[in-house]
Amino acid sequence: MTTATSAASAGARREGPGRTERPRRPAGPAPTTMAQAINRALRDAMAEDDTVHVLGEDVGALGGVFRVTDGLTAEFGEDRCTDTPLAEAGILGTATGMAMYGLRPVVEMQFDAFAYPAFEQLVSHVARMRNRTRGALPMPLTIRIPYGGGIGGVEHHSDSSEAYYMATPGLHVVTPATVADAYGMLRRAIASDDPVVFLEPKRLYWSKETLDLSEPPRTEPFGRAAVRRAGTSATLITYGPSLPVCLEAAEAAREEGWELEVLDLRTLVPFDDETVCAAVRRTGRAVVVHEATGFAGPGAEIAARITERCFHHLQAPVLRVTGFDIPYPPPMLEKHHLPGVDRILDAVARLQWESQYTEGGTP
Amino acid sequence: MTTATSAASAGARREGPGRTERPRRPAGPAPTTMAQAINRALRDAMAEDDTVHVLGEDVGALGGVFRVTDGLTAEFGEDRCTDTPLAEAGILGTATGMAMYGLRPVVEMQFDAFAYPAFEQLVSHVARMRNRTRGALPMPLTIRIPYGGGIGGVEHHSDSSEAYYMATPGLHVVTPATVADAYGMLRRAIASDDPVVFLEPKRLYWSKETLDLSEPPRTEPFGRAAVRRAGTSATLITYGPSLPVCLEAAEAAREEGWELEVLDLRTLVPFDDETVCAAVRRTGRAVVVHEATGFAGPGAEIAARITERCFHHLQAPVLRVTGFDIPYPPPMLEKHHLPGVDRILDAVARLQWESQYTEGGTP
Amino acid sequence: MTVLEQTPGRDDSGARPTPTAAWRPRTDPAALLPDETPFRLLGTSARLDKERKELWRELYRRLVHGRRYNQQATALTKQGRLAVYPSSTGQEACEVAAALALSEQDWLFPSYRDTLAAVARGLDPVQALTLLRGDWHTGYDPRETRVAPLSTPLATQLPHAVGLAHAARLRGDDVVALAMVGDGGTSEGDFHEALNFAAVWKAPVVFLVQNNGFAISVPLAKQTAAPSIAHKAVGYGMPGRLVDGNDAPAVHQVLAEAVERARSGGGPTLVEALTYRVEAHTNADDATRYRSDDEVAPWREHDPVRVLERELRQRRLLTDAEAEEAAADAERMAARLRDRMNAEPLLDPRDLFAHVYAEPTTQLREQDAMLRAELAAEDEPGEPGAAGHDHQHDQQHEREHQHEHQHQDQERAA
Amino acid sequence: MTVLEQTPGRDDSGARPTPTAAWRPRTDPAALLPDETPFRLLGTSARLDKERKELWRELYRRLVHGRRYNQQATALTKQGRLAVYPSSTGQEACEVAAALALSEQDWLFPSYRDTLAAVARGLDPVQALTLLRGDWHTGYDPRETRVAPLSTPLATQLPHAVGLAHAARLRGDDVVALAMVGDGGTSEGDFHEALNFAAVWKAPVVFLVQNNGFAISVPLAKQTAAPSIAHKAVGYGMPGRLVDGNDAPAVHQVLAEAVERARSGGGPTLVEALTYRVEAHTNADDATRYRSDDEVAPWREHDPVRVLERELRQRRLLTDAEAEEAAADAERMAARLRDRMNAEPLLDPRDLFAHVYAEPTTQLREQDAMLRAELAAEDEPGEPGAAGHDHQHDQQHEREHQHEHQHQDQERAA
Ligand SMILES: Cc1ncc(C[n+]2csc(CCOP(=O)(O)OP(=O)(O)O)c2C)c(N)n1
Ligand SMILES: Cc1ncc(C[n+]2csc(CCOP(=O)(O)OP(=O)(O)O)c2C)c(N)n1
Ligand SMILES: [Mg+2]
Ligand SMILES: [Mg+2]
Repeated sequence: MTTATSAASAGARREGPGRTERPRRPAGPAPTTMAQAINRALRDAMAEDDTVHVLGEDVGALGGVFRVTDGLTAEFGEDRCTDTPLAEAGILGTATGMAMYGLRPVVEMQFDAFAYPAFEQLVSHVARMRNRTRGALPMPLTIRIPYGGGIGGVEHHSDSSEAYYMATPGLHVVTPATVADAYGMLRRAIASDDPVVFLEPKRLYWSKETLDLSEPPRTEPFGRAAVRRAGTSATLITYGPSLPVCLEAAEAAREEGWELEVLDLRTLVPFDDETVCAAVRRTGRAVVVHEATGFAGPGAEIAARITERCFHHLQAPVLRVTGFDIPYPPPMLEKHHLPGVDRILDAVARLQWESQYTEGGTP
Repeated sequence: MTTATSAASAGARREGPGRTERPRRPAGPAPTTMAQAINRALRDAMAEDDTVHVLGEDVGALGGVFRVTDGLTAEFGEDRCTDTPLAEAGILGTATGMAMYGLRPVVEMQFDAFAYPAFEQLVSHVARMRNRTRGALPMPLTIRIPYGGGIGGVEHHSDSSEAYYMATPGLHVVTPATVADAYGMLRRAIASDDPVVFLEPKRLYWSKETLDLSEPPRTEPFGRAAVRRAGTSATLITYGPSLPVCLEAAEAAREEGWELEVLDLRTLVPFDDETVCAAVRRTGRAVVVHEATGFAGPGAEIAARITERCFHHLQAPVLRVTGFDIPYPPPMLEKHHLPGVDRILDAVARLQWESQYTEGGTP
Repeated sequence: MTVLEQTPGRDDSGARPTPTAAWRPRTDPAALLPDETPFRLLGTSARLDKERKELWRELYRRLVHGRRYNQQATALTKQGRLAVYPSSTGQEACEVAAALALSEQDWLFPSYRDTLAAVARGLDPVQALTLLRGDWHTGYDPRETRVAPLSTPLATQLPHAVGLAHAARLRGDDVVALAMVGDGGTSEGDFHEALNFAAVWKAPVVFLVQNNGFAISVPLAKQTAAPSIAHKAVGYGMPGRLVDGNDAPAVHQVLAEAVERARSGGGPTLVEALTYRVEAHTNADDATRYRSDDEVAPWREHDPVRVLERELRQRRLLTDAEAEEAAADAERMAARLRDRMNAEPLLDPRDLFAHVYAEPTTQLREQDAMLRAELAAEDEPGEPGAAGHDHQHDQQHEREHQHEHQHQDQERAA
Repeated sequence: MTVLEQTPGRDDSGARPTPTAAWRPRTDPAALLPDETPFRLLGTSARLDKERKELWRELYRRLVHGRRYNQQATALTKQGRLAVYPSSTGQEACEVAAALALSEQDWLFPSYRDTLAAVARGLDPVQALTLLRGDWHTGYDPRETRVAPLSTPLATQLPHAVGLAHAARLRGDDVVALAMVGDGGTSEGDFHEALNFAAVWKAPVVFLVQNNGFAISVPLAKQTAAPSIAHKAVGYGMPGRLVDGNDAPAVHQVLAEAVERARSGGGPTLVEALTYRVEAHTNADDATRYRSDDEVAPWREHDPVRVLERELRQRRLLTDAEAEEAAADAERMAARLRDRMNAEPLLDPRDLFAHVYAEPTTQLREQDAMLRAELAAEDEPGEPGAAGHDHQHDQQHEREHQHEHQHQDQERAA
């Protein structure tokens, strides 16, 4: 092979067994944004496993429009982190072929709504490849999608599309709400032999935590929710971009005399029935909070399955605080659409507290 | 314009105002299949309104793979019923442009899974066009999609994809379960100024009813569920292909001493909260039945909103009998996947009948 | 166009008909291929009649206007008056020529970068910028203005243009649609499907690809290996034309010919205009990450306004006074635009629900009522609890604003 | 391939560099255009060396085998042993040549119509037919056989082929991917995106379009207005080749050259094979609705098996005995296939859950347990209530079966 392209490939290709030299890490704890943590997770995964390839629009020299892939092409070469032609079905379709050959592609969709052109490849192939071949063709593919609103983006840049992916068997659907999880869950996603839709809350990209990435945080397997705040009055169930809002609401609720528990689902598929049900059985009241539209949204499944499993522990129906059932609004109106502290507290207030006293207190 | 194509168009084009000559109808009642009723609805709509255009793959000479568009090209010409190139995004995208110009396109997607390539056009444009232009560009577009399983189809020919459409604000999502509704609801869909996803249950295409189409059945506006069977013990809530299964289950349930009410939702968006809640309040127990996969499926929304609205009337949680959370199985295994009479009766049996006696009977 | 099923031909030996002999090219590919060098008028010895002279002078005035518009819009992003602006600086010849090539009744299908084309067509700039200002998705009535909504999802507007043009033709109306897309957008499946439908239907459409060398950071060489984008036309059976996109008279002529061809039933044309995105992708982009100033420099030389001005002066078609008047006129437009954009737009939150459906569903009515109640409660300062919540609310907004300011290099649009 | 940003050229006057002069065609389009007439070997005076002679004889035996396979599979649909069969009768030359053009380590990406290509590659026919039999989606191990799953969603397999070939090249492996698609499939966006990625990446892929004149009922003239499908290649910067798809040696040669080109780093090729779908789309289709027998007749003459046999006999490369032996061999294959397909496949309902994820989720484990309980209850005839339910169950199935039989003209697959 004598073409320019393949010469470049050869340069970046592993010469033999062994590991690519590891990027130097800052020793010890340091303030890290979620975008940086994701970048680090990609770098570490690429360094440890030379079958990990990053593909997408502008992921190379630019480092992605959110700078999440910053430096990867410089470090690993264009064949490992590749600026593709501008075609999402093509990106996911070729990544599927790469996964069929045994690579672990990590695909970036530039924004939520720009993943829709790849919908057929996702639903008809990626999600089903393992199943249709009885396990012969696993799909160790990660699809990173920046999602959600709150950043003042114009049309088509703020969709919360998780319901589509949740309704597609064969996919894992996960979304970090903390910087540590962003790192740990992405590492897990890339290591998974199944396709993972990895939803990155855009408006948390610049949230900061102090992390020690020289000792990468260990994460549990997918399917474990985390209690982010203890509380006894009621449980707020949320994920991704709405976690900080729920924590804030829980603080505010103390003024009203409520101690709210806050649960971060972390993975929507698989779903952690155990942790969720245990929490709801403890408090007897629950509110699901997310940005996505409510009708047939993620909260529908969450509320339905809680009710199926914890019916007699519920003092009130599980309520939902979600985006309205409308196309995502223009930036100047988005504040009215997004679930905020007020709406969460209003919902908590509607959890039939009177009946508690007449019918006999929380368990 | 002197090309062959445009000559053909000119021939089929309306010469002046007035109506295309009406096809002769059989006078009086006659046995009619659902496929025939849909065909008749298309013909009648095209005859009454020359802005109605049918587009799709094989809708012309072949009359569609299910023969639903049989005879339309012969009667109205190729410009009114058009065999398009094979590209679903192109079909829906050009239909969108036609609707922008004021036509009423009726698009056929050949099978459920083959609507996925058009997903971006549907979600990012069709569903939002009216909203993004503050009403200046309505989308009087009907998207017919044969859906569901039970016909022995190979991979990708049996998906129940309604959850995707329900989760997309701006679309109406409707699905007939009876022959009369197939006619009446399609007429309404075509007359609607909003985009309607019209889901046709494949396995009911050959179900028959005796209809008098010389007096076309009047239908109510979208958003009205129908009680298909009266009953007092519990309510089965269903739609489309699962209606006959539910009716059969209700018959079988009499042996066990249950009188089941059966509700046909007919339109999933908008949702008929009033009828559904009234029914559930009457019986105090409900089971939602559909073919689509359960997790984040249509039943999740239905169960969640019933619980929100009728919590204190419920003697048991709303249960769901649905397809498993798996890619649609191969034909020889589909019987194990589809909700059948047994599974419905099992669910009814789990509606906590004992508690009825200890906590105080059905209302 | 002969089609295989009608004309079984003869095989090599001439002895007996075989079907494959019928499969000759169904149209002559030679006629569809673009010329090897882009079409140009500036710098050539083209003779100008009176009408042409007036056209070139008109193009000049509009280019000056367009350039000033681009500068003003960019300035408005710095003042926070626009959420984002994808500038067409350096591409004004394409934008202006596209608008001028169309008649009143024709339709324009712009992308996010083409607000200038809309403005050159006569749209109120404030309305054209509504999307990018962030107060609503589309600021004008597409039917009234015959300008489709600015399309953000790439290439998705192309099938719309085909469908609309096809519909108009079926109705016997004289309407041509001109659809604009970037070089990057040609990689999308929708580009392919739209061109194919257009050619099969002989729809009166013109596709204008502004090849400005980049899709955000990705250069053309990573986008396609084709000899040129115009060469894609032959694969659909339509002619491809290549034009110097910074030569306004040339772009205008090529587009006018393509529009005329479409209007007279000749079917669609693919036009590739070779130009360059002189600014970053948007104000939020940082172009230094992927290209050097050296690369941009020659394009600043081959600037569409400059090259036209130079030529007009050489040909003695432009006086100093006229140039000054054009500049002054542009300045007035800019000042007006600035003033109007400085006024806070009037927003009604209930618009959220007003246009989702022709008639709002029960569900939306409930949600509308909820929002109304919330807004009413906020307006009543005495309402117990509301103050506390408002406080939280404000804090939250403040935090979000900080995020935005800290991270201006984020990509917020298109 | 020169790219614009590196070579600002000179303008017409030669006086000063301008960027547009740099935009010359980046590859020579002439080299990419297909010949005007399809490439053929049969009926020409092509000289055959020993190896070629053996190849032609081998092709013949495989065509005979392939034809018999098609007939047998169609017969199996009538006996209800296959859910559906999209026959490649009349297209055997393409199917067989595709298989033979590949080396052991190469990958084949077939569509639903290409089980014969898979079988010609050495796949067990029962495994190849698993999808169409309805017992599982894919009946073989794609990695072991290097045959990708049969693709039903049109053109979606093309980007897979590109990705796999690209991956292999990045890993330094000598692997070519050959992807098959129909004329109708070329209208899909995925076709466009796949070819574009392949050309930009110089991936070792060969795209074989079997232009059999129809996409179900839709003739080519409604599918594209292009001079030929092979002409689409130039728009991606890859060569397009046109070949008589019923001339097995010609198809083989064109594909072998394309495979060799891909293998040696020359990048992708688009091959259009002109053939004809002699049978209906599938056994469930009724072709009389959209074409006449007159149209089919010449193609029955230009049959790939016949024309090769005639030529071999003319060239004295085939004896009666050899022809009979080939037929007998095919007959044995058919009998074996029939017998094996008559055996009921062994199905385990719990397979429904086994391969959805590497590890089933808690949710799937619960559902699996539920199904197991149901199946156990069905097996226990004494279980109260179960009998009644089973009865219902049976009734329901019977009704469904009636539907299927009443409506055999329904389209059940592909
Ligand atoms: C379907 C889709 N994918 C991705 C994007 C994000 N995006 C916006 S502009 C852009 C680059 C477009 O390049 P080009 O088509 O050349 O147009 P230009 O911006 O140069 O005018 C990208 C990738 C989008 N808007 N739509
Ligand atoms: C995405 C998609 N749309 C529609 C179909 C339904 N369908 C199956 S085969 C077919 C025609 C295909 O024609 P062509 O590509 O020419 O292949 P051929 O059947 O002639 O081999 C259609 C429309 C499909 N399988 N996939
Ligand atoms: Mg560009
Ligand atoms: Mg075909």
